[in-house]
Amino acid sequence: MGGSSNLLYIVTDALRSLRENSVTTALTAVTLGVSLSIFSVFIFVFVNLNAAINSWGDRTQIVAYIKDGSEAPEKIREAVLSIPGVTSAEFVSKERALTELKNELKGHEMVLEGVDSNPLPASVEIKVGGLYKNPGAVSTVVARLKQMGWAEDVQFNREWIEKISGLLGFIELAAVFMGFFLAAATVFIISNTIRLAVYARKDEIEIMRLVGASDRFIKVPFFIEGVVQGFAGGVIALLITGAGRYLVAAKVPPYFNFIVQTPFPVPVIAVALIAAGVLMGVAGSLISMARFLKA
Amino acid sequence: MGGSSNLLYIVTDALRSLRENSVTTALTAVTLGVSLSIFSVFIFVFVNLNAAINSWGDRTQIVAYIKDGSEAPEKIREAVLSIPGVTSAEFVSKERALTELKNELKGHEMVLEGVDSNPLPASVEIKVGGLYKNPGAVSTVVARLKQMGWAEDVQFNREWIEKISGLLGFIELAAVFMGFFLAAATVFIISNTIRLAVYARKDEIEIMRLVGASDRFIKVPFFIEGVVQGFAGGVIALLITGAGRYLVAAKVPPYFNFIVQTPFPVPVIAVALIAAGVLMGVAGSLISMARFLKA
Amino acid sequence: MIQMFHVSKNYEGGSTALTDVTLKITKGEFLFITGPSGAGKSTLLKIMFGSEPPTEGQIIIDGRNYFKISSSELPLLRRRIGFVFQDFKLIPNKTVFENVALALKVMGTSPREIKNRVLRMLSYVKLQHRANFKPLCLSGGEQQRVAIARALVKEPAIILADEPTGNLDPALSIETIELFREVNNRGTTVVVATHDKGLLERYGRKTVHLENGRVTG
Amino acid sequence: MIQMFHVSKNYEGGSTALTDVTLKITKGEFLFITGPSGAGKSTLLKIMFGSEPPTEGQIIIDGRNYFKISSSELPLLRRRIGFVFQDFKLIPNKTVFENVALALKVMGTSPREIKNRVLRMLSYVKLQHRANFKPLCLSGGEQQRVAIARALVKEPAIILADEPTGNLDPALSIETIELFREVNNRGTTVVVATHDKGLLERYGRKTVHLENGRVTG
Ligand SMILES: Nc1ncnc2c1ncn2[C@@H]1O[C@H](COP(=O)(O)OP(=O)(O)OP(=O)(O)O)[C@@H](O)[C@H]1O
Ligand SMILES: Nc1ncnc2c1ncn2[C@@H]1O[C@H](COP(=O)(O)OP(=O)(O)OP(=O)(O)O)[C@@H](O)[C@H]1O
Ligand SMILES: [Mg+2]
Ligand SMILES: [Mg+2]
Repeated sequence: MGGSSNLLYIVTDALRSLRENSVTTALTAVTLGVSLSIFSVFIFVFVNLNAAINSWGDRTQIVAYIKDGSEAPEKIREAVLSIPGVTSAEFVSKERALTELKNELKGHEMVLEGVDSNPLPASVEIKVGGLYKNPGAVSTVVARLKQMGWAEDVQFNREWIEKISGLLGFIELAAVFMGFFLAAATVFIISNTIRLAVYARKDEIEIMRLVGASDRFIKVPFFIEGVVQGFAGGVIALLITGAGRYLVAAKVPPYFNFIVQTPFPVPVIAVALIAAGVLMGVAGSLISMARFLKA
Repeated sequence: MGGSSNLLYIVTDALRSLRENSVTTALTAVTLGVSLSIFSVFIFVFVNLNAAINSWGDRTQIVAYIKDGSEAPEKIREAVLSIPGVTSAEFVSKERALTELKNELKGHEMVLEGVDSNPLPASVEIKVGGLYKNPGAVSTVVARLKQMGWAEDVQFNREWIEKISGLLGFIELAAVFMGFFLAAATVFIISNTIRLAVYARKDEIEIMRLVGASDRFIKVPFFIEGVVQGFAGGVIALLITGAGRYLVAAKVPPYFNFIVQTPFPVPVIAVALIAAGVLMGVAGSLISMARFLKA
Repeated sequence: MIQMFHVSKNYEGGSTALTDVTLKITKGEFLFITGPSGAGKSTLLKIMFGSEPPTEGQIIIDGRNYFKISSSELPLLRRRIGFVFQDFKLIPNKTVFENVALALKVMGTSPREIKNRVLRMLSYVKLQHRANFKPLCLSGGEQQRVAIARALVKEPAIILADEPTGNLDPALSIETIELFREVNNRGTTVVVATHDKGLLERYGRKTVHLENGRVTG
Repeated sequence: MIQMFHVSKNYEGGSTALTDVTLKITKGEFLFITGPSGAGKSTLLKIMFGSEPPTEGQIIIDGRNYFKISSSELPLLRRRIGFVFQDFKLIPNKTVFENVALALKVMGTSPREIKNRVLRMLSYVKLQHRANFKPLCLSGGEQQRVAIARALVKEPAIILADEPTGNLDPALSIETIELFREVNNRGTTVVVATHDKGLLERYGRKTVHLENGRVTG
């Protein structure tokens, strides 16, 4: 067989056939683009939301109050940080505690008017990492802290910790469900669209086989069509997500900015979307037409 | 022409043709169902989220402190409620204020040890309605409150109010964008799928015309097919959303339950989904085939 | 029954199929149209049928001018014409029975009558045993006979048959023309485009000969 | 060249197309197959072409047993056979030129040679002026000639032609058979299924007659 010149010929031909089926090709590409962009908007919002909740859940979870006249703050911090699971420990001096209380009491400062000496203890504010993966860690850390000589009292909000880790777990679960469903829906819609488009050309495939075309000869145009459709679909998805973000970003309140952040670098997103489009376009085309080759 | 017996005949025929095209019909129905369920999941989550944020934003927004020895609490409440925009006003006595402060100070009660007489003033906690629709209302209410004789001090968190109303506004905007986009995507995908399915039968339509079929005769089967596909699609969407909710609901943390609430009564949802499915199925079928009738 | 005045037809793409054709076919006539491949026979029939508009000229069929027929009346007119298409135009996913029945269904004939008439018609063209086959499961000649059955079953006022014996053996060809002659004897106007020399020699008393889109005899 | 031993064919759906057909066609032969509509002519050709499997029996073509040919070799064999399909089987959204060129393209012929050979072939069947038309814009006979051109353009070792003159006028029919005889003279084996009495009288020295799926003469 004529080797590379033959392939060139097949490609030229495929591009012509693409032009002939341009309406269907375009609509399939748009379907691909629309489906992909729904999926990617979901992924973006999920990643952003997850990051936000994670950082929100990443607040101080345990406060250990320190007996007056205990060891040096540095020693205490080190001791705390050496407990497995602890990711951060911040020392809060008696003075800082009072200042913070005054801030918190804004509007009620009068209650402190009679107070002379500082009655507040120093404390360490502790964060435990991987809250969602290991909600039991907090109790272990608390138990260890209570054994320390300098610890007067260890406080933590069990309820709040459970809420956060429950929420994180749920969001992850819901996202996995939704993600799988959307992915399945995207694949289904795209493959069905391509199936219908290929079905309309089953006679053409049949005739090519009768005239002695090899499977490769028949597949190449569909492969190329899949690549072109997929590429176009990926670009459309990119444009839709980009345009959506642009339209929405201007109106987003500043403290809520995280939700419209691009969770990955733009070139990565572009490549991923286009790659996903091409993959689906090619797979959809080849799988749809394989049925007609077997027959 | 034969009247109702003729119509019965056409219907029987349409059902047969549905059986003949059963694969395509089924896949189109699934496409419809999947697209509709994406759209409806979005609507449900949006409605629930919006309700939650609304109720979250519906916290006390203004606190007016009352001079010791002012008018009776009832009078004050009435005066406050008569200000336009105020939806609720709760009187907090000096005693309750102290109890609440003690609660808030849990763990720091020692600061109150030296305090004998109750230094806290009574207050009214005020909510302003329609925060998102009219973020200026709060300032107006505050100004009116300050003119009252009994008002010692009026406090409100401007920043927080702006955040909430900004957030509500943004979510509504984003939802409108996303909703329009998803609706457009759903309509596009469904109509394209139906278009391709009908296109595969353009020869059949052409032959029917040549044999002397009236437009109505040709349309009825497509109409019926649209109804059946749409109905099946609606049911599929209902099943998907129902199953999704069931799977997710078991895992949802209790305080987060609102997100999986059914925002409308189930029969209403069922009817709406099926109606939407039928509408789209019929419109898609008839519009797609109209092209072949004109030619 | 059918009158054409100075009809010309140029297809887009530049081919001229008919040039200045004037023709009068009276009710109850039996007319053959002949001419080499590409002479315009099919085009002439399609114009009579109203499925191709002429580029120029007037056609009056059954007393009515095609240009004055509304699109909702066209189906009614077509029900009065039986057309045997050169490429059969059968619906591939309907059975032979259903394909033939379609011609009656569109007129609102009752199911019982449809069944009777379709089965009778199928036996005329010797296809009783193929009633439940799909067209693609038939031989070429069998498909052609289905197309003939569909055109005749509605007992139309006019039959336009385009190369109706191209896929039939000589014996069946003669039987088919005899079938046409029979309905012709009952008053139906019949126009048959054909290349079949045997048939023309046997039956071709009245023949219009086309050559390059012009009537030459 | 082609040998069939006790070949039978029953289609699903219950129709028997061929019963116990034994046939030997030698290289360079010119054979007609006749028989009434539905006798099994097309089925016989399709079995020779390998596009319908026989229910029973053996077929050896070009020295190879069809049952032992792998699916990747089938295209290679088909390139050596030119088939004129009774229903043409042209690709509707490709031009006449492209349809004919396809037979060469699948073999990897160079574009220049394709162009030369296709245009020459189109002029043999008198369709030079229709090279850029789509099949549906052609008359029935023109489509048939495109199908003939596509079968001949690759200069195959065997030509199987199913009713290749059904839509052609007598003059073109004779020209077509002359074309087949010409390639036959250059060594190509030709098998033509036909009803055309005229052709059979003129050329039918060697004829296989089928009746109800059996060879009767
Ligand atoms: N795909 C099929 N499925 C079922 N039956 C078939 C199929 N193809 C052909 N037949 C049947 O097999 C028999 C022989 O068909 P075939 O096409 O070989 O006839 P033929 O001799 O070519 O007839 P014609 O001259 O009308 O073309 C016919 O009765 C036909 O109905
Ligand atoms: N849809 C079309 N578009 C463009 N040209 C066409 C179309 N249909 C037919 N023609 C051209 O018009 C001319 C007449 O075609 P027509 O089908 O009427 O011929 P015919 O006499 O029926 O021939 P045949 O005997 O081969 O069927 C031919 O040259 C053909 O190429
Ligand atoms: Mg013709
Ligand atoms: Mg045949």
